[in-house]
Amino acid sequence: MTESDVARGGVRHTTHIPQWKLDEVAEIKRLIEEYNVFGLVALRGISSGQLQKIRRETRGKLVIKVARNNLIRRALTDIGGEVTKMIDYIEDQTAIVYSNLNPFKLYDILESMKVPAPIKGGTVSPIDITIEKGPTPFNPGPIVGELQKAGIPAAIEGGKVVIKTTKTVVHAGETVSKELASMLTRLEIYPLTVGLDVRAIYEDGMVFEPEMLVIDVAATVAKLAQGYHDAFNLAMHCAYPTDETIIPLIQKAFKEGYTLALEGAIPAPAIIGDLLQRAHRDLIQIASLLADTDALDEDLKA
Amino acid sequence: MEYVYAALLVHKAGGEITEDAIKAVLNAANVDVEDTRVKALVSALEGIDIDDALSKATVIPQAAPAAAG
Amino acid sequence: MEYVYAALLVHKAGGEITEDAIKAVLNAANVDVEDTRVKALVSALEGIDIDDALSKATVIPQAAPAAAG
Amino acid sequence: MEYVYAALLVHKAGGEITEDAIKAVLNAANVDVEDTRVKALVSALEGIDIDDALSKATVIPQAAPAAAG
Amino acid sequence: MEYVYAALLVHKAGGEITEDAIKAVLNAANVDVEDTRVKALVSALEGIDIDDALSKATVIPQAAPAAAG
Amino acid sequence: MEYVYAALLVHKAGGEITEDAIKAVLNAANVDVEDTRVKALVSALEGIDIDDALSKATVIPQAAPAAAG
Amino acid sequence: MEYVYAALLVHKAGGEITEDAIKAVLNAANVDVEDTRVKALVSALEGIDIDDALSKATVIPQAAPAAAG
Repeated sequence: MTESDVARGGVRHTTHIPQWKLDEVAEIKRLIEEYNVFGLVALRGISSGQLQKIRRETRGKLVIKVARNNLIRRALTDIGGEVTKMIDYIEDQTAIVYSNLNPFKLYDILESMKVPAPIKGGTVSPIDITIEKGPTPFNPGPIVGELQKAGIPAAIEGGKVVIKTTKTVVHAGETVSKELASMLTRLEIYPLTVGLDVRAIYEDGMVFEPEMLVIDVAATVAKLAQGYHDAFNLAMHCAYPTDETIIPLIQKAFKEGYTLALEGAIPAPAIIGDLLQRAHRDLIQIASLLADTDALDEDLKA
Repeated sequence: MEYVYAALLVHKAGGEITEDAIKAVLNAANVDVEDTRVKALVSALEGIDIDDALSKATVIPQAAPAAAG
Repeated sequence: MEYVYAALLVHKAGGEITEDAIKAVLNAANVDVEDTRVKALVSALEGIDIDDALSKATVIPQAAPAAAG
Repeated sequence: MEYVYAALLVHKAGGEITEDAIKAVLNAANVDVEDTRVKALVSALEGIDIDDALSKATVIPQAAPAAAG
Repeated sequence: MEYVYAALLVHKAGGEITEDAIKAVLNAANVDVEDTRVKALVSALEGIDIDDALSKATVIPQAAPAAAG
Repeated sequence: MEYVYAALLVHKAGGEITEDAIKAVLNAANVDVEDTRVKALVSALEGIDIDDALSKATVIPQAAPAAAG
Repeated sequence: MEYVYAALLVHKAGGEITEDAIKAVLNAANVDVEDTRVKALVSALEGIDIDDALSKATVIPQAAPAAAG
């Protein structure tokens, strides 16, 4: 993170721009040029250790550069055209990720690198935090009072500290108290997911936001199946023969002939047996209604 | 089960299920008719909606004679 | 189904399934008999062992969808 | 079953199911037509609403009589 | 479905399924025949063992809820 | 099934199902187009309300013939 | 569904599902193509064996007896 180590200077609109800034802008432009794809990712909440780990584990697949927002903006503006659409995604603390993978793979990798993290006291929780009822690792002691003070329904049962009921201790948008944050950590509850959070990925004039980058295999398969069903049904409906529908069409015609013969009690040789059985079935059906009466012959009584 | 077939037949032919109607059909089929049984049948079928009962017959012959025909 | 009921009735009553037998039963039930239907039925039943055909009637639940009329 | 298919065809083609119509179709298919069966078929279908009958969910016998007539 | 019925009829009548045979049957049923549809059907049926298909037709595509897929 | 997919695509894109429209799509997919089949499809779809057909009680394919051409 | 139909068409035509192939088909159908959707679809389909997926997805519990299969 050498960038943050360099002498800081206010960004002013000045004709004189320090060389290091020019160099950095030039490097961003060069890398955007060099790689097929780049993404803007949020850095907030990530530790330098985790960032190093991500760099290590993705070496060869992607390059991560932390940069000042105004320099990124400058580089994108310089390049011009479609790339400037990415300026909207520069905010807070930003890193640029360069890759030759497609945007979906890149997104997938960055998501897979995310790890659970504890929430800090005094911060606003982005999510609901729920504590499940059940045992805790603690032995009875002052911890029970501390848990209760933090709003966690702790009690002693069978010589162990337990959570009595499942409870949502913080709702999304609420500030987490120091006491609660501390107790969550002691309970080894890490409610956050921290990593390089994709804001947008750019490829070849196209900007992909995270929701577009999630690949849902099950949903894709379902859509394929739906498409196939549509085609199959349409072909059946208009009796259009294809490799897939010819046999079902023949079977449908056969079924219709059979149904008509049965409904019309037409004694075609092929269905005479079925007609007899149907008559017999009718008999049994009526007989079953007469089960407790004297109306039945011996042969119909069970 | 002749008696029940007779009742079904009378019903499907659009007639009313009376003792006389059933007896006539059974006689035509050369069945030796027992009056008490006819009475019992007619009485038991009173109040039964035969068409409704048949439409609920949710069973269909399974093994059709493949050799038929 | 009247014709089929009549045929089964004749059969169960121990009679032979002939055109005359079926017609007699149908007439007794006041069915407006169509000779050709009787002929067609008798013809279709020739060579059929009715008891055997019925004994194969291991009925199974239809499991037909609600669509069933 | 040829007769039944012929009836289906005539019906789907929008025609009325008459003996002549059925015979014409069967003849065109080189079926050796039996008048009795045609008459019986037409008579049997007289009171039937074919579209309604087809909408019934009938389960096909397991061993479809492939070889059957 | 007229075209399919015609093909099945020709087959059941023991004939070979050719364009001419299907057209003859359709014409007899007063269907306004579309040559290409006949061709497409005959072509699709090439190599298909109809009797085999029918014998396997025990479970016919049923009307099922649109929810599928 | 390519032809049917093409028709669906043209329809969903708001176009009219004509021979030219279907051929254009098939060509774009590098299908070796057979005029007969295109004509047969267009003819078969005449008078069919595709949206209605798709939304209606759908028939479920027995098992997609994966290998089918 | 246009994109999915296009993919199925390309696949069925024996082609590889690439962005260019899908776009060509969609363009031919006069669909106003969104590049990102094409990319997303192609990317999603990368790890999917379409034939396999269809053969599994289309075998839906039938409203039919055990004969199914």
